[in-house]
Amino acid sequence: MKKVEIITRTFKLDDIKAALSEIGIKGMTVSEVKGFGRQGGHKEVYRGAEYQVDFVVKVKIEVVVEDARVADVIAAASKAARTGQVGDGKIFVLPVEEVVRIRTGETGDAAV
Amino acid sequence: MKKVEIITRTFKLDDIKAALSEIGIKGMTVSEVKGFGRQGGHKEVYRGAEYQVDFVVKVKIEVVVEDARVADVIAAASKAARTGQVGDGKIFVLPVEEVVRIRTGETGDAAV
Amino acid sequence: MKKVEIITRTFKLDDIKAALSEIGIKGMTVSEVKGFGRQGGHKEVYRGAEYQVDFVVKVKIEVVVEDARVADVIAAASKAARTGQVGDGKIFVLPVEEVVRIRTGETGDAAV
Amino acid sequence: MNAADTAFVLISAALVMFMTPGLALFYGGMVRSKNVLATIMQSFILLGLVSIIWAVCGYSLAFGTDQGGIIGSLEYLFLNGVGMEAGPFSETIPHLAFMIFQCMFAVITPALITGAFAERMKFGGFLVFTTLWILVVYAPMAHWVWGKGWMAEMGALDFAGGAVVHMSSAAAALAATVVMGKRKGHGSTAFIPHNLPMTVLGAGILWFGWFGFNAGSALAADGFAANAFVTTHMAAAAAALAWILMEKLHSGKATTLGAASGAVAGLVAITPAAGYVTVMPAIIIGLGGGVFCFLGVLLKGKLGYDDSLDVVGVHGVGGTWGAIATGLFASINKTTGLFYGNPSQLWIQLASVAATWAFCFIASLILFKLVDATVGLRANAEEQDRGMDLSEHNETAYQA
Amino acid sequence: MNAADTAFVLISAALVMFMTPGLALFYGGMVRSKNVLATIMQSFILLGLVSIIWAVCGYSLAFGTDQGGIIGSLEYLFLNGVGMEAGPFSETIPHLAFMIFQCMFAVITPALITGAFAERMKFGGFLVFTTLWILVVYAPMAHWVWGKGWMAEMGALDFAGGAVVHMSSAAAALAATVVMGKRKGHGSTAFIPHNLPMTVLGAGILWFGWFGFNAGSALAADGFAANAFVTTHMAAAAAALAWILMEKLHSGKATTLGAASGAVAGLVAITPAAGYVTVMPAIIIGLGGGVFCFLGVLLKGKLGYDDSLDVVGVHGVGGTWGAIATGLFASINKTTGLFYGNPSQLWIQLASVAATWAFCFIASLILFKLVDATVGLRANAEEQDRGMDLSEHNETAYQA
Amino acid sequence: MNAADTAFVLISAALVMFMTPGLALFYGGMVRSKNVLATIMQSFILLGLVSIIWAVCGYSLAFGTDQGGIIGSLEYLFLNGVGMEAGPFSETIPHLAFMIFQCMFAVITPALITGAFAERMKFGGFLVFTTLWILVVYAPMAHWVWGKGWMAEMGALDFAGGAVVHMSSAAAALAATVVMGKRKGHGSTAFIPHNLPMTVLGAGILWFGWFGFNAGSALAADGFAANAFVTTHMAAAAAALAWILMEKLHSGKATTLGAASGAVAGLVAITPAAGYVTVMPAIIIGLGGGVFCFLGVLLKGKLGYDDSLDVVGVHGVGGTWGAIATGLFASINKTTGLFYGNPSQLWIQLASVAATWAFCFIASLILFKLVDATVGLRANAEEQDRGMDLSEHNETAYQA
Ligand SMILES: Nc1ncnc2c1ncn2[C@@H]1O[C@H](COP(=O)(O)OP(=O)(O)O)[C@@H](O)[C@H]1O
Ligand SMILES: Nc1ncnc2c1ncn2[C@@H]1O[C@H](COP(=O)(O)OP(=O)(O)O)[C@@H](O)[C@H]1O
Ligand SMILES: Nc1ncnc2c1ncn2[C@@H]1O[C@H](COP(=O)(O)OP(=O)(O)O)[C@@H](O)[C@H]1O
Repeated sequence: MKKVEIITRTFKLDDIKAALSEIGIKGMTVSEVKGFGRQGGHKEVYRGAEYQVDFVVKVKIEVVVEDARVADVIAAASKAARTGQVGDGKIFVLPVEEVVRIRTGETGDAAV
Repeated sequence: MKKVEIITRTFKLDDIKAALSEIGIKGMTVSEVKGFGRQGGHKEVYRGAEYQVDFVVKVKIEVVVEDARVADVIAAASKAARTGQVGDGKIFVLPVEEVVRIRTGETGDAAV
Repeated sequence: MKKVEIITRTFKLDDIKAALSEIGIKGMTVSEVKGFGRQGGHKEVYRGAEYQVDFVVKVKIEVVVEDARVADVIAAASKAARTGQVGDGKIFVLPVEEVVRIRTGETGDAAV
Repeated sequence: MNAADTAFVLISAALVMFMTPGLALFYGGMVRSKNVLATIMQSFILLGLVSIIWAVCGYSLAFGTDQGGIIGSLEYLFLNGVGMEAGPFSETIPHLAFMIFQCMFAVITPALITGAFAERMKFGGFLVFTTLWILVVYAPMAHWVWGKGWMAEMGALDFAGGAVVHMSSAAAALAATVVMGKRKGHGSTAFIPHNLPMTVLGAGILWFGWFGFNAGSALAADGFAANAFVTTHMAAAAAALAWILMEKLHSGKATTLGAASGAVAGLVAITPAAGYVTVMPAIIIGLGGGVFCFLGVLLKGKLGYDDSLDVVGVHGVGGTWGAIATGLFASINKTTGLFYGNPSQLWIQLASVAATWAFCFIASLILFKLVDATVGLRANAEEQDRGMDLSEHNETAYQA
Repeated sequence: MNAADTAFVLISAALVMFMTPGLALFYGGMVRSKNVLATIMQSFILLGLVSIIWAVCGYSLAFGTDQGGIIGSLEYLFLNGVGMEAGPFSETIPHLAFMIFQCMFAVITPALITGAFAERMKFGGFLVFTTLWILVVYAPMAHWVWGKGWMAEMGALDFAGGAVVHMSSAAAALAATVVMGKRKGHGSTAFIPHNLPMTVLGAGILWFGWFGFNAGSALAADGFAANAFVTTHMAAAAAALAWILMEKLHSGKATTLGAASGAVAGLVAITPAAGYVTVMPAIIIGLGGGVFCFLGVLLKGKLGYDDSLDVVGVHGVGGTWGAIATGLFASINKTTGLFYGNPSQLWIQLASVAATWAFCFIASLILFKLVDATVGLRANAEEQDRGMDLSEHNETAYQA
Repeated sequence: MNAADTAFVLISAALVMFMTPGLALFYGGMVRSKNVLATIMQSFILLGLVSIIWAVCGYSLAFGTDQGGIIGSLEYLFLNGVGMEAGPFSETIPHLAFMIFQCMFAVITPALITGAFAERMKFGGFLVFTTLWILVVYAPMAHWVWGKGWMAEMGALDFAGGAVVHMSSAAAALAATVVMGKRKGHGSTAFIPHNLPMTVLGAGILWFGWFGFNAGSALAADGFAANAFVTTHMAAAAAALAWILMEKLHSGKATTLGAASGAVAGLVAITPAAGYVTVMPAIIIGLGGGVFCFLGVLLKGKLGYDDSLDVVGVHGVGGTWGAIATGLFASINKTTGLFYGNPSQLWIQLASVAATWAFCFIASLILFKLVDATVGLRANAEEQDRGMDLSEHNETAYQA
């Protein structure tokens, strides 16, 4: 099992969710993060004082899948998330050694 | 060392924390996430327009522990989190190669 | 590739970001988390009722880097984050099997 | 008819109207974020529901010609005969102005009750209960005290609603906790206010509007109005200080929620007395309000019932103390209390307190039981977990 | 001159002023959090911009001596001759008091329009458009109806601004949606309100301020003011109930946003009628306002245009219904409507409705096109993605 | 005695009271979320603390019979002799009404100071400082200007508190920054407002309440009140525009915080002049207020002191400009300024400005030093890191 972490633009979440659904992914976990990267940030001004805000709000999508499906997930998510502009984000794949479904106690492939 | 990630219902946080304390876990890190899964979401209505909200607010608990304690953590957390209804969530176990306690520079088992 | 997760005090974020920039790290992802640990929490009082709040707000910084740079990252982040008081937090290193830059499709070292 | 008095009472009515959204925020800030809309809604919608009931028959029941001391006649049904000329309750303002000023009191009173069953009340049951309560409890109470009913005849003093507004709603609140039981998680979960700036804003609006409530109750822009205005302000001030002093002694720190709660406690306590006492007694009444209501709120923890937002502790204790204090300190506006040589006033006040609590508690209890058995009152555990905003209204208060 | 009327109108002007920040919150709560400041700003800054335009020439154009029924003279340019003595529009209050009371109406009217183009309007274009609109649309409309212009001559009844305020802004809103098109993501993204307690607070402030708007329009603290106060309140109450009842029937649950929207719909509907009808007709007008505006908002979904915050559905439908209802129910203040034996009043009302929509829509459309072609109106897709707060104002509303 | 004036002053007092919660929100939105309650508390609790001090002896010190131009007598201790009849400062309203109207000014003035030391002040020290400051600084200032003291004798004009309220609080603010130093992280951390809609709401409430502040200061519902109402509104409007224009020139974009700040700057600037100038000069005063206060705030960045929320930049600069402008533009209400042929008025104004700054700065400095040395003023670095809400009040403002 692998965990695929997709860090990308927030407004792409719905598209990615749809793309993953289409290839049969049934579950995922999403959180709001702040990203620092090449994309740069923006300027904010409060009472004449300028602040450079470096981070950009991004969304992080975590999907745990069987090893065999990792490539599909990467392909589907990349396609849905790509705009071609700096800031499209990254996909990281991490090994997962065990998965448990709390409700049933099932483990392994049966649990995702 | 392993990282155990528990994704479950928010109102179970206190119970899980207590259960893990009981088996001697001294630290954990918690974040609020949105989960998509079998549980389904809910309907919201604003000025007559209906929106299907797919995600459910969940809590993610991350605990890094020695390899030997993983089974205990899974058992304790599963027990505390289980309601038997769809949406109880998942537990993922990931390998951790190094742990450092920032304050002291200790590493490995001594650091968690 | 490794993922270095740094969990530490929120007000150290800027310092750590600067320290990592200095050693050439170009990207990272940050989220707000609640930490439970040795540091303990605080008391809150609402209309005479006292509540013990166990968690402390912490920041989690995730940096994916080439294996060779892990030690540098740990050293830089530790130095920037250390106050010497309980609650300085932890650094975890996890293996990463694949990295993709969504914008270009680049993978591996070229993608971070 | 007098244009100045009319202007004063109309603006006062607007101020009292503003208290209901203020209360919605005061309460809304104290619940968990998943219940804030449902809590706000239970106040806000009463501006709709109670106003219409008031126009249809509530006003007539309360202020129609007295029928044996018990209730008003039906002569003002649908506000028939309530017009631009002066009415029987004030010679200097249009009857419509008096009616609408009173309407705002009828709106906020049942809104006060909602603090007791916050985070677990079903909306349908709430609407039915409130409709019945206005007719069965509020209209009679208003009639007895202000509509020339038996309490007025007896000589009970209640300038702006210690009994009609505060004790009555607190008695209903107590009945609610008896019938509805505790919120899911009571005793194990921490019920921490989700937005205290919202609560302080609500308290600020309440304090502001209370000038209309109390000074407006003089029904004229005169020295009595000025006196009621000042006593109101000073009692609130004293109570805010008293409450945070109690906090300092009790747990070491003054809190913002304490200052806001104390101010409201002081405003409650001075309400029955505002037009009958001078400023220094008002400060004493305020100090008492802060201290007694703080203790009243603590008592809840001891007794273990779940009055979510302390309606009994604040409005019950404060209203009762204010009614008694009126019997002690009354000295102006043709009244005298115990400390000014008239012990009988104190007995009258005590009698009216006892009667108000007894009547309002029992009547409310019956109404709650009735609605519980028919329409239903209490959200189940799962609905409470999801939050009342989603369960009852299909809405979420905040989006990131 | 009469001090009571002066006090009443000045306080009323303050109440109407307060409606603009109230509207800012009402609208601000309904947009996404990345657009809340820009939305608030478009109301708040009009307290600055329109007030100054009003002092410089707007007041004179609206209320200067009538020039052929079309426009006022320039005699009051820079408020020259508008002083502490009574003016031509009221004998009992200073001319300055009348001027500033009217100023507050001029401020809030273009603020109402902003709901239509929320989340996609550029700030510069907005300022230019509004400046032109006040001079080209609002000042003439105010003159025609209240400044002894042709609509007044024709006998059209508009007590506090059904045509001048609500239909005019709704017609401009409709023109805005035509010229500006939809927000990015319309149809695919969910545009969910980011902070509904903020919206309810805004609605509460609007309701509170509306007493100044409608009762203050009597320009005297008399029985007519009391009547307008009561009709205003009762219509809002009835409409809040009607709206949530429609919701219950339509999607199964009453919502807090529905209660707030309904209240505003009722306030809109009663505005032209407040001083001409009695209480029971006001309740009927309110019920109609709630039902029709709810349906008007639903219609938007069917027709597919993007009136972000339902200016047309609420102010257009409500204002139109109110103007017609005035022709049906008018019975006091020397007026009579169809149901009181004067069918011609209904025709006059219908004519004024048609003329108002036609003039305001066409003139606004031309102004929008003009500004679009010169300064520019619409933020591009990337700016909308970042949010108008950052794109237009370099600010972020909330920090964790 | 006159009921209309009484109604007007009482409602005005209520409006001024509402400014203090408004200020709490205005300031509260500008701090970081961990300090919002402590900031709100420092305004809110003064409704308690200062009101009681005012009743006990503050009012008497300020408005008791003049003692050598310096201070009032103790005749009104505990409000003894302040009753329902007219007092020495106004023939047409109850003495109590005058007293409570003035009380509200005494409450908000020290609340203004709190912006200077926000995010680092200990609550205990704050209470002690404020108590002393009301007695040692505010009461004398109020006496000198409005209580027939030496500044009044000298002929200094200060209609509603340019010196008494704004310069005095700004001088104390400056002293605070000297004694207390900077917040932890000043210069390295970004201190970004955590909730700007809250700040705009606060500004809206301040603007609304300011009508009571300035028009109410006429103490009668007459043409002067109408004039003050209009000058107040127009100055705020002009200043809001001026401020955002400066922003546009300075950093390219107008901001919402700028519009809100500008409005407050204009309100400050017109305060001393409101009853003495006509409308067009008021607009000029407003424009000046917007420009000068914007520059004043920028200056802080240059000088490097840490006046957290710009009390000096807004109230100091605005109040001073307003006092001088009064000497330039005064023309009504039996006054004349330089531009109307009376250069001596300008000298008087300059003298009163200098005296106010000198006295208030030095006296405040001494008081801060005194409290610092005894009770303590400044939260340590760790407390500032946790946030003042937790450190000082055991509370958290928001829960998810
Ligand atoms: N080395 C890294 N480790 C963790 N997160 C990263 C790393 N590099 C980039 N990110 C995340 O990816 C986001 C996009 O990266 P950025 O460099 O801006 O653009 P791009 O991915 O198009 O090159 C960042 O905002 C950050 O959240
Ligand atoms: N494949 C997955 N990868 C990551 N998170 C998942 C995955 N499947 C489920 N989850 C998380 O677990 C939560 C519960 O899953 P769900 O399918 O609703 O119920 P259950 O775990 O009872 O089968 C989801 O809301 C989501 O946060
Ligand atoms: N075993 C663990 N797994 C995951 N997170 C942990 C663990 N132990 C500690 N943490 C995180 O590190 C933070 C700091 O830990 P704490 O024990 O308070 O201090 P220190 O790191 O100085 O020993 C905690 O608040 C928590 O977020």
